[in-house]
Amino acid sequence: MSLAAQLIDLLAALLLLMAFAMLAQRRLMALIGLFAFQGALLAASTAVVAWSTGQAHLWWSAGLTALLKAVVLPLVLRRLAVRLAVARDVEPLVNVPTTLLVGIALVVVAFDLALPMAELAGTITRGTLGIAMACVLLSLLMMITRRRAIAQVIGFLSLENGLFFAATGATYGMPMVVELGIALDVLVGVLVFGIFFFRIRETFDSLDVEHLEKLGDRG
Amino acid sequence: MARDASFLLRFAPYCVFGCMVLAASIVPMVATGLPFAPAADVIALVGLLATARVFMALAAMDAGTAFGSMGARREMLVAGLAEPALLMVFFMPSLIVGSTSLTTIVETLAYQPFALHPSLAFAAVAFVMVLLAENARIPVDNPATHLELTMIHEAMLLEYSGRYLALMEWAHALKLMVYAGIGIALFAPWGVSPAGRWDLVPAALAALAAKLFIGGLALAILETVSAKMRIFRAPEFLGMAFLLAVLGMLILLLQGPPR
Amino acid sequence: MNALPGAIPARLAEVDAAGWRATGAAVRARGGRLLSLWAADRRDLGEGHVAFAAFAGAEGLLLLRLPLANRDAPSAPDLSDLFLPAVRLQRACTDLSGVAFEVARDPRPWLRHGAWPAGVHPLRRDFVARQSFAPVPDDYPFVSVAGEGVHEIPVGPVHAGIIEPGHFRFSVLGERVLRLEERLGYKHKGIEKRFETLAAAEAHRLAGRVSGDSTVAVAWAYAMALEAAWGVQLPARALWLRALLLERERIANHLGDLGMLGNDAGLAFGLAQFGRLKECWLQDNARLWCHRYLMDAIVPGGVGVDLATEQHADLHEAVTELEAEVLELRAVYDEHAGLQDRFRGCGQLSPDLALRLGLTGIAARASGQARDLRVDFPVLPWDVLGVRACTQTGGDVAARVALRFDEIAESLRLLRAVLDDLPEGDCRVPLPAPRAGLGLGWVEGWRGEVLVALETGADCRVRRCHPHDPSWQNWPALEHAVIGNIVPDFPLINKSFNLSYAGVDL
Amino acid sequence: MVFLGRPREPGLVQARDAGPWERWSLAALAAACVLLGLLPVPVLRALEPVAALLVGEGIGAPLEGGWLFLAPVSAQRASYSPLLFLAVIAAAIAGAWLLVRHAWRGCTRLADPWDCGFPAQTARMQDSAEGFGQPVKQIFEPFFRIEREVPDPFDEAPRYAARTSDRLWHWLYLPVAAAVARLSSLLAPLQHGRMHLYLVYSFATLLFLLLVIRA
Repeated sequence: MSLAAQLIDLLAALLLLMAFAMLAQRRLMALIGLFAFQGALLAASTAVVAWSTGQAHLWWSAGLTALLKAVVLPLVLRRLAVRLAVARDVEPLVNVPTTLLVGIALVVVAFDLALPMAELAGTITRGTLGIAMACVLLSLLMMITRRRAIAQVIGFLSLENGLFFAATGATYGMPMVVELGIALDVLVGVLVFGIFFFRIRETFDSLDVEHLEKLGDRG
Repeated sequence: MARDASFLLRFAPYCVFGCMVLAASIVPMVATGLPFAPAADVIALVGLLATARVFMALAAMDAGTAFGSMGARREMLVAGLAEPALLMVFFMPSLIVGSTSLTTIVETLAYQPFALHPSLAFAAVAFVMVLLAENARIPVDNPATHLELTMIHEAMLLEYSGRYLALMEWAHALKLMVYAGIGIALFAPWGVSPAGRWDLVPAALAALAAKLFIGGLALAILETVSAKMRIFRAPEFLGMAFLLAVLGMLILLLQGPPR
Repeated sequence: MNALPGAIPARLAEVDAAGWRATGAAVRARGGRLLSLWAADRRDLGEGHVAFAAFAGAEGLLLLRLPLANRDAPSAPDLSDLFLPAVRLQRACTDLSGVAFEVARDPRPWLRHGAWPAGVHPLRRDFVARQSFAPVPDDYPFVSVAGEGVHEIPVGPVHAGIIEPGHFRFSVLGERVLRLEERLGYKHKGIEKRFETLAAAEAHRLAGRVSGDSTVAVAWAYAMALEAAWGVQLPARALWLRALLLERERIANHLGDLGMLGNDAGLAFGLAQFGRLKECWLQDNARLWCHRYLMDAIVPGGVGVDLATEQHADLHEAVTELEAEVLELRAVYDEHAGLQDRFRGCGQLSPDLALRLGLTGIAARASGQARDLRVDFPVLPWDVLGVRACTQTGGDVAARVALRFDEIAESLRLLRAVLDDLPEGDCRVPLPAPRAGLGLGWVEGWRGEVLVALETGADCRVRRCHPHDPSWQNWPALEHAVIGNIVPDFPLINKSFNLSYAGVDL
Repeated sequence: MVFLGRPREPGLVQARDAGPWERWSLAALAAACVLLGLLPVPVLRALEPVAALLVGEGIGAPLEGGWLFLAPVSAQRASYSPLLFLAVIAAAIAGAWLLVRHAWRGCTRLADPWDCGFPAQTARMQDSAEGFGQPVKQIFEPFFRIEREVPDPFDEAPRYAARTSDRLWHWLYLPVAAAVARLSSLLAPLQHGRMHLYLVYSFATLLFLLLVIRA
């Protein structure tokens, strides 16, 4: 097994670890920190793929990921959290061990799903597809279990991380144009979310998404 | 020594100390091929540590004070959760190497060509968590506390004095050493001298000293920056350790062995 | 009803037994609180025993005076159904002065631990302080919680750490606390009896030693009471310097508490940092006022040591330095996940309960009760300084920690203001000739409001002095705050209140 | 669970220890456990024919290491030697004891246990079985249905009561039991208690089964 593949495996495992850590994290600020770290890991894994396969555009992609996901987005989120005065909030979580157990089950499911796909993929990093899938599922789980809107956005972004990792791992990345498009999309998405937060807050004086459920009743 | 206590209170320190000495003699820290090593593998080692703990808890309850049984109650709570996590951690290198004998694990991991084991990283994190919990270190217990109501390990030693206390404390220090030794053997086995190579022993000793120094430093930093958690967070903490170990195992099984 | 002399608004009313309860009910109906309750023996003056009760209301202090008819077995109506703090105050009063309270809820002794037999009352004038008694068996009946599997953990009076003695009886089930019962009184020293042997102009030294951590507050309250009784007018500079000392004491104690709270949550870093800050602060005290805890810095008639102008710059610098460091440490405390996890939701006291229990001081302000003498009755110098009230609504340990940080910031601001605008003039005036009189002193110490009621005799001596520590009000709150928590959280909750044992055992 | 050996309730003053026969039966079980732990190989050997009969294959290999070592795969990979293990533990304990004897002579002073300076210790201060198990119960609280009656600090005579029941019991067993009860109440008319009718049932069933088998 080449060093590159081993490194990818390690980074993939760490990525999964981050996904679990985010699932268990109560505090928003720490959550944002974990998200930044996940972004950095993603950038590193892209860089390793770029290095081992010698594809120049992947270097760009790695750089972009590092800049956007490890620096810009966490900073934006941090400022949002501070401005919305939810920085010190503690997320009310449903029973952490139970969530994590569900998470483990999801990992198994993800690997089971990824197995046939991984057989088809001829890349050096076959085992990582399962992990990428698991990351996606875990991010979804995180979005389900969270109550604060900002934590759900982090879940959404981490979901995007998982997809991106699947792309680099399985197909050596997408064409540059697509990647740029996605990156911009995410940025715009976060901006929209940012505005959205302020609107929710103005209306309900809280960022608890449970308030949104009442909207239906009002008609 | 408490007046009402039975022989258990006197016997327990020797028993705990004996168990720890034996445990220390099984873990290969400097060289492999230790005389007692074939007697027990990692699973028996866990059993050995559990024996020591049971005697300690029994002795704590023996004196019959409210604090002793309080300490025993909490110790059993922590231990009951730490043990499965510890076993899980042990299974991982065992799966990689295909043996539960510490000697074999060390020999295989130390002398095989370099390979990254992602799952070992998970096991290492889980192991550190178990180590903190089992050795009454800060996030779970405060070894320096003098608040009667918060302590776990100290509460059990409340009735001891003199030589018995010395033995208990010595055994406790040995336990930390054993854990450090296990950690080194599983996750950083480089530099351990193979059986029968006496010439490599000094180098191995130096390597051990260096590793222990780094480990001690890391432990000190970890303890300084973290606060003690609420006692009912401990199950969550150890549950996390267990899940991490399981996750590592899953990754090992699903990523497949290093190709 | 006639007004009492002194800066603080206070009135005295003499009532009979029916008026005692009726006034109490009226005070309660108007949102007032019971501050303190004590009795004095006036049989040597040809009267009987007299019971006093001090209430705090929106207009200021109200002191009730109730002459008791029976000279040997006096009894007064019970107030404990109106004001919860009255329970222990009445029990202590029964032990010390032998005043029985009719239909009192709790007839158990409070301060009498078997050191003297029942029927002996140390605060009566005919009690000889030098006599000693054979110890009587002390079988104090604790309230036991019925139910299967409930057991008790006796903690104290001798604790493993270096803290004051007090016995805590936990009724627990495993780690779950079902009930906590405190038993204090281990530090009963007979301070009130000792006051009666001292010259009124000298007794501020004893007052300053009632509770070592609030020496400025109690000494100031004593001086205020004496100055009120003797009609002394203080120069402005003296009052400003007293304010400076009081805020320094507040900061020193808050710094120490924050460090200990960090330590009790297992964060040794906090103890080390705050310990260093407090030590530097205390060393400044020692350098400028010759005592680390500022004992004897306040004397009746002014302050003992004046502040030289060249020392202003030093103090300014220390304030600026401390402000920066505390801000930094506050960020560390706020961001520390493990610490916040311990603090939040721990030892919660709801504002309603705080009101019902009649809490004072930081414990009340952390539970949403905006109650601060410096704000509510802004006498000189507080009116000029313009104190801002700090409150938190959480009522948990986190709120009490945050409140301490807020108060440190506010006190530092006040210190700066004092240093900038310190009036010129004398810092001490001579006392007039002693005369008989009654005076009250009421000061917002760091822990809460300290009340000293002083009665001077026609000779130079103190006739009766009753120093009241805010811990009287706040100790019972601890029994409520701990419910629903687990045993190992108790030290943290206890520390977050940091109540005085010495101040209530007297 | 009893600590200090003092009764917690007045009714337990007359409690006495179990008789020798009751104790003996428990002791025998415990001894069997110890024996199994110490001498697994002979036991396994004795069991092997049974396993071979059931599974079709014996354990084989582990038993070849002699009766002292249990090596499920090979001594290299995993081994366990209980007797040696016990001997070493015993030696270590004895060694520790001798060492202490050698290093320190003197008698142990007996004193009262630590009481925090509050000498009036009562039987209520003993830990109770419920108390000892409470932490574990609290961890698994989501799985139980616990109804608690928690005393208020203002109570003059506080009392605590808790009723624990299994959630599964309520969700699964009770509905099933209710269903069964309903079903059997439907069948109740069949039971009238006359002996020959029951015989008729048996006979009919037998006949039915025979017919089924034949078909």
